[in-house]
Amino acid sequence: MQDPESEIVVDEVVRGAERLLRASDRPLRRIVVRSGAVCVELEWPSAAEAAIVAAEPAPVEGATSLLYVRAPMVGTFYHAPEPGADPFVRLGDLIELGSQIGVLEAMKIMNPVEAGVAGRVTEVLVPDGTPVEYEQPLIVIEPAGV
Amino acid sequence: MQDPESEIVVDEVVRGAERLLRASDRPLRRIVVRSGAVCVELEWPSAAEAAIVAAEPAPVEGATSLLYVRAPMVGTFYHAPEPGADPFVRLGDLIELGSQIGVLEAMKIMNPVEAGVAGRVTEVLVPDGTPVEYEQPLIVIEPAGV
Amino acid sequence: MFDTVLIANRGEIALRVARTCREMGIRSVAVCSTADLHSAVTRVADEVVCIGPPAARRSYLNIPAIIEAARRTGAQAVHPGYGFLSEDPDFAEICAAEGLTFIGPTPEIMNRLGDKARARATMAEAGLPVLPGGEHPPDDAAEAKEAADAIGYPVILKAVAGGGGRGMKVVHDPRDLIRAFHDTRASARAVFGDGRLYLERYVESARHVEVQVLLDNRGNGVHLGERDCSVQRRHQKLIEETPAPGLDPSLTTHMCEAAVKAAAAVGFTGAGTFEFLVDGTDFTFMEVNCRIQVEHPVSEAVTGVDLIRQQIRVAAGLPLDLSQDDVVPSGHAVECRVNTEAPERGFAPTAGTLTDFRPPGGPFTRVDTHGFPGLTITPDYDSLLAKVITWGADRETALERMDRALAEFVVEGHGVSTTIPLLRKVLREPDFRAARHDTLLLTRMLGET
Amino acid sequence: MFDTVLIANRGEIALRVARTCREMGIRSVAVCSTADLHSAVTRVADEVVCIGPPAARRSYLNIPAIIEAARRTGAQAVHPGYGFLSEDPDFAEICAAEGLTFIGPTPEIMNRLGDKARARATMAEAGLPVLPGGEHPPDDAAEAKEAADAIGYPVILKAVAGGGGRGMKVVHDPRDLIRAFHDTRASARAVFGDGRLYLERYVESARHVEVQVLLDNRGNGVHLGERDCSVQRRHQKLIEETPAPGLDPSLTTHMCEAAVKAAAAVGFTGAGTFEFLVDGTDFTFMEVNCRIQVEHPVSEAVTGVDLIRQQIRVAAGLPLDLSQDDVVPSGHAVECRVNTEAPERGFAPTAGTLTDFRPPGGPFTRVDTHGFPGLTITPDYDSLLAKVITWGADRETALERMDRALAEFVVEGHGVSTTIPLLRKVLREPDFRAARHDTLLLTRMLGET
Repeated sequence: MQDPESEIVVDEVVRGAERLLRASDRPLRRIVVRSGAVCVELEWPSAAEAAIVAAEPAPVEGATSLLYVRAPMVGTFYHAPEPGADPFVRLGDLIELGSQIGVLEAMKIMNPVEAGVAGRVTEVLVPDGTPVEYEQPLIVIEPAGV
Repeated sequence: MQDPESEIVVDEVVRGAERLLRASDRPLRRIVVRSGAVCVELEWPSAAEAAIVAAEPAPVEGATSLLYVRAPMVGTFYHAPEPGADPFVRLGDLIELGSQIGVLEAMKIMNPVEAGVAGRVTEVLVPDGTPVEYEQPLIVIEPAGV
Repeated sequence: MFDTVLIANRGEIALRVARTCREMGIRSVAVCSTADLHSAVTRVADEVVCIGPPAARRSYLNIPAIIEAARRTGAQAVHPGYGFLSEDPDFAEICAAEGLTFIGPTPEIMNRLGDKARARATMAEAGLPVLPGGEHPPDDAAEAKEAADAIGYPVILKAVAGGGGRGMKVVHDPRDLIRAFHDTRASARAVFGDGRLYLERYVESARHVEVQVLLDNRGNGVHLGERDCSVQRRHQKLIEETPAPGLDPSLTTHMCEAAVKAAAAVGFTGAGTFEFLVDGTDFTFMEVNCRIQVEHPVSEAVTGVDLIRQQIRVAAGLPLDLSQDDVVPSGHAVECRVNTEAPERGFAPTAGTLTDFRPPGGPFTRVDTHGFPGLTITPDYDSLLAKVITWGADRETALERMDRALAEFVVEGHGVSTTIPLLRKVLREPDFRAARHDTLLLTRMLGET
Repeated sequence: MFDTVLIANRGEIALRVARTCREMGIRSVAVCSTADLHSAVTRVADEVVCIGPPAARRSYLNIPAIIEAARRTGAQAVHPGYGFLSEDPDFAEICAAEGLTFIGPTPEIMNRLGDKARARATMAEAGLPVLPGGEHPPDDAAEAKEAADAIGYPVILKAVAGGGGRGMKVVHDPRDLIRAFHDTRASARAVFGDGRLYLERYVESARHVEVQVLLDNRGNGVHLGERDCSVQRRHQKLIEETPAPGLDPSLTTHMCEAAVKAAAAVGFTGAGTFEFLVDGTDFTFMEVNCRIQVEHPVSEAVTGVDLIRQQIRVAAGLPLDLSQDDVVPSGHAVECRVNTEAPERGFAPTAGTLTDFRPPGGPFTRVDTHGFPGLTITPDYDSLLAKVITWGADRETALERMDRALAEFVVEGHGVSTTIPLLRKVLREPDFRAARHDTLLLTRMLGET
């Protein structure tokens, strides 16, 4: 990278890392931004965070381009509008942005759960009638166009 | 750094690292900024090590090839065998391995302090008659042959 | 006794409750926001349910989420801690409707004592002395002016629904009354959703002394002595101690007995605090807090009573396991609140990640904290990081011990300041040491007006 | 009172002494080896002097270095803590010769009570019951055999200069006596530099109960009740508590009074511990420890007395500031020793750097520790990392609280194990819970012989 371009690239990559740094609301352990031969890596000490990171589920998102639909509240997750009815979604279904994928019952109120992304349902993580907590992953979606 | 261009790249890479350094509000463990063949890496000791390192005097030894003669015990350091006598060593003296460089009085016993290295006395750190602790640097020696 | 108790709170008080649950053999369920997923209580509680995002409105104040969490974990009771939902009678009522025991007084009592004007009238009736003031919240500014003129200046306007030292305004000059009324009403409406105010004579400099009471459902009631909380900044307590120093013990005994009597008279149950102003040898009732207080550990230190345990016992329908004769306070205890605030910048909350955190220890030193190295303090919540409590055979020993404990307390993090230096300054203040201080001490020390 | 006290120790006890110094307004000087340059006490003490390399022989046992450090820092007194030089009469004598006050009994008393055979004779004379045994150390194996046969088996051979549970050997079979005598004498000579042994009847299973006494130079003496230290492994205490559970209070009262009387009779001053074996309703004197004990905090917890403060006061020539009537023990206190050892590998010391360290806190919980995240534990010293002390109105509450505290104690570091899991196991042991245990409890639990 002996040309003036390199300067721009480095600048761009560093800028990207800066943005990520600012965007993260939790302490980071490592950032890597790479563009061709240009690479930025930052790593923070992990002693204190090691336990925290270890306690988290493996981040499926990003790494494999799969996304979760997560519980928008604490409640009981149902696959279907009523007992015995067809589920809102099945494995392999193609769903649209905003499609209902289930129901969350909280304080006897049925709250629809909608997909925040379009794509194919690759896994239903929570069995029917299971209590879930806030932001618990419910189903896995492979985004459309991937 | 074979040509003017690479200098710019190095400068750019270093500047990028600087920016990232400033952007992080937590102590970092590692930064790597690479552009082609140019690479900047910074790595910090862990938090625990950092505290220890920060608390220690700047390590003159090694870095500048100067060595200390340190106190072998707790006591009072004297430059000369008795009050009014000539000091064992003066600034600029060339001393041999095992030369006496002072006296440490502990429990009324006079203990000779000997140089563990040969070379030139470049600094006397502890004034005559000062109490010193174990391993406190007493004089600085530029080793012979450096 | 309950098998499982859900703790509807966070920070040090959630940890405090979880500790007693474990000691009692009760399963504890912590609820947390996404900001608190790795907080200290989540390590100590037997189960953790994430109930919402960092904003308290959507997590720690989110009643449906908390009720759902209780249901899914099989909790039979909810401990509300302090702050958040602890003084919300609606929450207590919803708990009851959902078959959960709210660990606190009945919703009726909370309603009656939570309305400060009504509490004042109730307690005056129950025999407690009150300051000159209006029995009813005035309907408009003119009525307020009339009431204030009758009471005499300075007067204090207080939000009926206020608490925690907020929603109050002192008026010295009659010409300022109407404007102050409008301002305070507007802010009370905004903050508490209730614009009603009441008026009271304002006592410029006095001691803030409160009495800890504990009553069960079977007619037993005790007090655990008083706490002096006069070291305050804008009604936010910073240092608390027991017994109240420099006061005539016959006065404090009288207050303590009057408080427990009044509590019994209105049917109060559980742990409560009666706040009084003490001016010379006079004391007047201010308000009742229907919950555990931040500063409860000083009472625990001198009496040996675990107040959270007693709260849980009473809520479970058990009798108190102590009588007034069993309460024999011994020695002196002090609490200092270590807040992540910058006193030199008007006590602005500070945030950041703790790179080093070493609480004090050793003889007669207690620390209640949710802090640990690596904790990220966010601006979402209250800035209380740790409470340090020291005990001594006498006040002087307790204060020297406190200064020692604060001196060894390490809290480090980029951007994080604490109240430790200010606390140590107060400990050295001659007026405080001689117990000649009052609620204006800190204001005077800080050069505020 | 002293301006400056030098602390000739390390670890948690150095910190403990520094804390009380600060509370008393006394400057403290910490001495440390190069391994401890960044230890906790170096942050708390007012001055630090590095006295030598890690090997204790060249630092914490290095008398000239310690005396020099005292001299250069203007210390008037030396607190020896426990272990290291704390029971060395020569050190006490050298301190005196150098114009330093040794905080402990006089060298004469230390000499008299440090020689276990002489202490036994002295205390028998002062009225304490002793086990059948020889008054004089036997000169040779034949004489020892004769004495043992007269005493009856099992007998225990003890090094006259021994201590801390080392230098002892139990002989069950008369045929083993001569060989055991030679072995124990050789190891006593090697470890303590004094091969003399004495013999005593060995009590297979008993309670180890000790009495804390405190005497000044003016004829005042008190006891602070007893401590039960029966949970031991090879004479190393692991859990201590007060009062001694399941014993007749009239027995323990008798022991306590006998101990303080005997201490006064021999002219003992300062803080000391009289160790007894309790078998049923009989108690017999074992030895006196002329120093503060590791387990002193349990006595502090139930009496409210700061023992280090009293030691310093007595050494400064002041009277005790309490009489026996002021000592009113309240409730129950337990101490657990958190050692960096691997119980599953024969309690082998473990070493490493602590990557996480979060001591417990909350109600009625005290922690004395020199630990902090980042501390490197080296094999140079004793493996005691922390003492956790809990108090409760009764034993059950104190034990439940202890289990809660240990459960929340985080100690992590590559290669570092602690006794926490074992301690929790003992707390759950039915015999221990029912106070039916004796000194063999741990041996039985571990399946050792």
